[in-house]
Amino acid sequence: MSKYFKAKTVDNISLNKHFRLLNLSPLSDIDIPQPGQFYMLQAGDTYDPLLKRPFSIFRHEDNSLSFLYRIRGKGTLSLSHLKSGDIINAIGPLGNSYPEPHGDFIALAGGIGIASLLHLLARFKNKAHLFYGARNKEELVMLNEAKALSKESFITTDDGSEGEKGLITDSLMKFFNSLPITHYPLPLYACGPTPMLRELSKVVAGKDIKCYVSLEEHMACGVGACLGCVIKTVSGNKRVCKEGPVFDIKDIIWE
Amino acid sequence: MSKYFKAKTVDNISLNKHFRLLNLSPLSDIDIPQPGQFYMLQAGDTYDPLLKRPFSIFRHEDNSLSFLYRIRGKGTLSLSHLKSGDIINAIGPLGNSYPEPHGDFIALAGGIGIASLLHLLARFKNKAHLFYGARNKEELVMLNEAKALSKESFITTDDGSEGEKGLITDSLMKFFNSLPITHYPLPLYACGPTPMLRELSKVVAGKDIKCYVSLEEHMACGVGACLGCVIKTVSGNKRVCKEGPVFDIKDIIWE
Amino acid sequence: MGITPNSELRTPNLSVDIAGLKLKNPVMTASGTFGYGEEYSEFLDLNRLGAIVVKGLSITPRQGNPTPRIVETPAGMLNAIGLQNIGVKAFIKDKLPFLRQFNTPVIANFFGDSIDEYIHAAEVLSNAEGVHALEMNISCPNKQAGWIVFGTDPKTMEHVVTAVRKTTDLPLIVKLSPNVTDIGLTAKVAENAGADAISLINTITGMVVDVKKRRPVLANNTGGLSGPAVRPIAVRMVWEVYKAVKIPIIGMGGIMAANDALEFLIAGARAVAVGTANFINPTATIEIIEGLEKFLIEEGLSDINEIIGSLKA
Amino acid sequence: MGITPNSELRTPNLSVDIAGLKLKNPVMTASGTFGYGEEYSEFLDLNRLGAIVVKGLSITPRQGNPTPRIVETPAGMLNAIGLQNIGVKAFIKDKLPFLRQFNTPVIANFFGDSIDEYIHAAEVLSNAEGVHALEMNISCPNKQAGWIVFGTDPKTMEHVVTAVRKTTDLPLIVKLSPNVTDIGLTAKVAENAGADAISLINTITGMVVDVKKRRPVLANNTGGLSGPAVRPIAVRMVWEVYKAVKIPIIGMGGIMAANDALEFLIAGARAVAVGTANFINPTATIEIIEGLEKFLIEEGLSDINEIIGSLKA
Ligand SMILES: Cc1cc2nc3c(=O)[nH]c(=O)nc-3n(C[C@H](O)[C@H](O)[C@H](O)COP(=O)(O)OP(=O)(O)OC[C@H]3O[C@@H](n4cnc5c(N)ncnc54)[C@H](O)[C@@H]3O)c2cc1C
Ligand SMILES: Cc1cc2nc3c(=O)[nH]c(=O)nc-3n(C[C@H](O)[C@H](O)[C@H](O)COP(=O)(O)OP(=O)(O)OC[C@H]3O[C@@H](n4cnc5c(N)ncnc54)[C@H](O)[C@@H]3O)c2cc1C
Ligand SMILES: Cc1cc2nc3c(=O)[nH]c(=O)nc-3n(C[C@H](O)[C@H](O)[C@H](O)COP(=O)(O)O)c2cc1C
Ligand SMILES: Cc1cc2nc3c(=O)[nH]c(=O)nc-3n(C[C@H](O)[C@H](O)[C@H](O)COP(=O)(O)O)c2cc1C
Ligand code: FES
Ligand code: FES
Repeated sequence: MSKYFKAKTVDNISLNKHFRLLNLSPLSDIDIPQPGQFYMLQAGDTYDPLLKRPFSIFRHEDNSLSFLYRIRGKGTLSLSHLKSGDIINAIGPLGNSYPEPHGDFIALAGGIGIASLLHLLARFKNKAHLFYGARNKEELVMLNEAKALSKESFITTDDGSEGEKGLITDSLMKFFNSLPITHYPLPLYACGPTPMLRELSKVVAGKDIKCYVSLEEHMACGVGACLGCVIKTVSGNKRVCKEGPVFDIKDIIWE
Repeated sequence: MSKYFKAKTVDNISLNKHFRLLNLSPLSDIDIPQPGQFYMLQAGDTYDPLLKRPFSIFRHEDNSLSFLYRIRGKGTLSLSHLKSGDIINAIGPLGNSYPEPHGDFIALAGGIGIASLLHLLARFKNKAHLFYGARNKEELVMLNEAKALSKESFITTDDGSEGEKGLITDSLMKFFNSLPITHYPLPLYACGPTPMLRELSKVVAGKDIKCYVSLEEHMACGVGACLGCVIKTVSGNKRVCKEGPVFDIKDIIWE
Repeated sequence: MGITPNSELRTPNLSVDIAGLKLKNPVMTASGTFGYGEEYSEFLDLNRLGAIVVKGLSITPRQGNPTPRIVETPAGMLNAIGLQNIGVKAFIKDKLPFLRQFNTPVIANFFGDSIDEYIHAAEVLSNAEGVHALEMNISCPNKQAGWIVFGTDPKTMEHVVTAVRKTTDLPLIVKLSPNVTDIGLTAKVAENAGADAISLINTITGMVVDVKKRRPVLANNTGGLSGPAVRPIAVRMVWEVYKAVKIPIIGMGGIMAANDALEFLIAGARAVAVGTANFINPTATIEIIEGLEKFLIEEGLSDINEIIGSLKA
Repeated sequence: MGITPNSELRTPNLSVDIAGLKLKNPVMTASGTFGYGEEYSEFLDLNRLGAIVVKGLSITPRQGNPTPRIVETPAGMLNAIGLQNIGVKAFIKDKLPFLRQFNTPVIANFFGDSIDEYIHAAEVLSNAEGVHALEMNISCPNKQAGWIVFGTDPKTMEHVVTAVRKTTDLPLIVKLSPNVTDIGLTAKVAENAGADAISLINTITGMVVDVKKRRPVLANNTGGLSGPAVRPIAVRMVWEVYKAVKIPIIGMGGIMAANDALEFLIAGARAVAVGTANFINPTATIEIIEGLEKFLIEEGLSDINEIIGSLKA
């Protein structure tokens, strides 16, 4: 059972202009991925693009792995060309995972950040107080699926095209303020763009709440060998691909 | 009407382990290719492989272009991955063409060299005395099609797995010797590996016969700009992609 | 994407000035990849180019190297053409008349085996009607001085540039070899010797081995690496040269698309040259020119000169 | 493919000798791409490697550069890790015990900001049980002498290599920087200063610009280019060094598959190192070892040493 394996493309569904859902069926036995873990994926064996790209496990069913991705540049574009039957190389599952929630929890997703959180929502159904924000309606990918798996949900878009107009961290703030102090601490799990996470760190600052965030950095190896993906923490440099991607927000030193 | 155009893959038929037949339908009006001309083809827009590769026009019907190719390395391998509907970039038709035969002619093909000669056989049906040789039966691609278009045919393989065992240039030599001298000169058109063509130059040496050969060189631009593909001739350096690929064998200085 | 109505209306200025030579846009062809302009004239309108740089010329014609002269490498290619060319006289007689039809400046790239050959070629080309600037290729060995490559030895380089400077009044562009320890230093030497502009990078020496034959694939053993593979090296060198000299820079090396050209301009190049890309896409230069204009509009800029050397590093 | 029955029977010899260090095969890992061996030990059996070269070590720990430290380029990547490492002492205490479990030689790559730092690191590492050879990374600036990169200035280089040579009895491999005019000359300097072997190439300095931000993508501005893009340059340099020195050469730069490794061996390298390829294919080293054996069998050769330096050029 190796973490480096080949997988066959089952399908590569276009959800809208930007988003795709890639379903893979591994050609060998694989380790079971936990919510928050990721895989390094690469389509084809050309040297351009050269490096694999990291993608969170979105769904795992007996012998299939699913990834939800947004087309950004070369790597994700080449993934989007995958057709049913195409073979791809993958490494994973990699990194740590979200600590198990006991009972209710808060899930904060920014845009494609939903990809890693949806696995958590599915694993712990109707326990999540979901906060999901994006630039606009189109960027709120898998919204209904996420809502259906959550106990309650708060939605925002920058342009108001869906849910409330505004930042998701603001509605999280409102939520906190509405709570009788005793209701803390629900653990909070967040994944999304760095600016959102930085904002979150201010929101939870001083609050007695367990807050776990999944971080992104450029990666080359994904397994801890190249030191390309480090972040600064209170206990020194940590590798997002190895000690992370999930960190306790209190340990992170934002730059 | 530009010689640089996009074309849609109609299909990419596997003839056997090594050979494929690629049928393209250009997305814009194109010039009509003549037998012996070629196109620079490239699958996808990755930078690896970087350069287009030259391929002779194998068949041309109103709005479709066909290419017969043998998988050798990166470029032809990436072509072999093309699926129906895939768009590819092409430049052509390029280079000169086989001078029109008036009446019967001799066609000498070595292996994949048949690709450029078959267009000539199809254009002038039942006029060709075909000499077609290859390493083995499997390498005698499109044999039946070639025979059907020819007046008579002589086949050889290095291992005797089809036709006579031996070199095709030897049976050509026999053919010449069998002819009453008056029967010369049928024009001769040849395409195949350089060793075969060099051998041919000896066979026809001293004979009063018009002999045209299609040459191969590594190419970068295909349009005469890079000077990558030159050969030495009695009148100095010539570009295979521009003054060629078809040359009068008497003009070539073999190295 | 932040397009303000009025920035959509007026088309931004793309013209740049290289040592007094006014270019309608900063996109030129790289020497040796565009022949003498004829081959690609059926694919694009040569009037749209910022400048046409022709294949390297020598005082007498050259036959060049045996084949294979070309081999592909990952995201690049090696070439060992061996500077085959028709010579300055045939160029002026047979090729210049064609190029004079277009209102696009012609830059004559030239080289020699000795300082004398450089001087003679420069003289002849300077007196030809329709040559607007000279680009000196100094990535060639000085056969008189023990085959030292002019461009990799500061002293040899200073001599040949000084000598050529004396013989021409045309804008003199010195094209640097990247096969050096300190590109900023070589650029400074060229500037002090009288160069009006610097162009870089020429190709990087490389080799590919045919493992079954135990032979280099190229008949010449080694060749010059070009294409996207070298771009990060080229961009870095342009930036180093920009910090070292005051004269304008023409940047090249793996430019395939507008975004690549922008990397060079932002790093300090006032113009760019497109080489290997022509082979893959004969209309690459035109697409890059259009891409530059589009970028300026999207960024709400009115003049390409605003981004030249704008790198925050 | 020309397999004679008996050449199929006996498996060919893959072992090579680098300055007295016996390697069971010529395939090692490139420093900085394989951590301290642990990360990849779950993907492959470290016992099968010719040698393990660990991430560059300094006398004291280093935090390295801010991120982004990595950016991809066509068929390559730039890295600006900034030589982050745990320091020689922590390496010996926490990492060596793990590596000692395997019967594969460990080569400690090290560097310094000054000649003193080089000497100290070399001393400490030489006395550690389980370090079989030292690889000196001289592609770093000498902060005491105006930031001149040791490996690009012959004099500075001679001093530091001579000094380290005096402090260690282990095989001393000097790893050359490719950012020089004459790689053969720098190799000669290292040889004369007492190097037992030469390894090359280290990364080539490059830059990628984020055109919207007008910023280099890397926080450090520039980074080192590696991967298939640099292979033709690396093979050429190995060939030049092979012609210049007598000591063994360890070749690297863009080796992704057995055929690539063969290019280096034929050009004169006695061993090869695999770097960036590990990131894309964690079992690349093993596949290359198997590919080398397959090649020898197909060619009817009984010993890898028969092809080393066999280039007909
Ligand atoms: C642990 C982790 C999990 C992720 N999960 C997902 C997911 O489930 N779905 C999804 O759509 N995206 C996910 N990403 C982001 C995804 O990896 C990048 O969008 C992708 O690498 C972009 O590659 P590209 O070639 O398409 O874009 P590029 O053209 O390479 O770059 C576009 C932008 O993507 C970012 N990027 C580029 N390379 C990397 C890299 N190696 N690592 C991280 N960011 C990079 C940079 O900010 C860059 O500006 C994840 C990233 C990490 C680190
Ligand atoms: C005018 C012309 C017409 C051709 N017509 C056909 C055809 O109809 N069908 C067909 O199968 N092949 C044809 N070829 C040969 C074809 O171009 C090569 O097989 C192809 O380029 C190999 O590319 P590759 O990447 O698969 O192999 P590579 O790995 O690039 O090289 C494998 C071998 O192919 C040869 N080669 C590589 N690049 C080139 C190049 N740019 N030009 C020529 N040879 C090269 C070299 O000998 C090399 O050793 C033609 C070549 C020319 C010059
Ligand atoms: C086939 C070929 C021929 C070249 N000939 C010349 C030349 O004659 N003179 C010269 O100065 N540079 C020559 N060059 C170098 C290019 O002008 C350019 O500097 C280099 O290719 C880098 O740009 P690119 O990556 O866009 O091709 C040549 C390059 C190629 C690929
Ligand atoms: C992420 C990364 C880190 C590296 N760190 C070091 C190092 O610490 N010391 C060193 O001598 N070389 C280092 N190198 C250079 C490699 O050892 C090797 O020389 C170079 O990458 C070329 O080989 P490749 O193309 O196979 O990667 C590093 C390379 C990479 C990609
Ligand atoms: S990506 Fe290499 S250490 Fe994290
Ligand atoms: S391939 Fe460029 S001149 Fe023929």
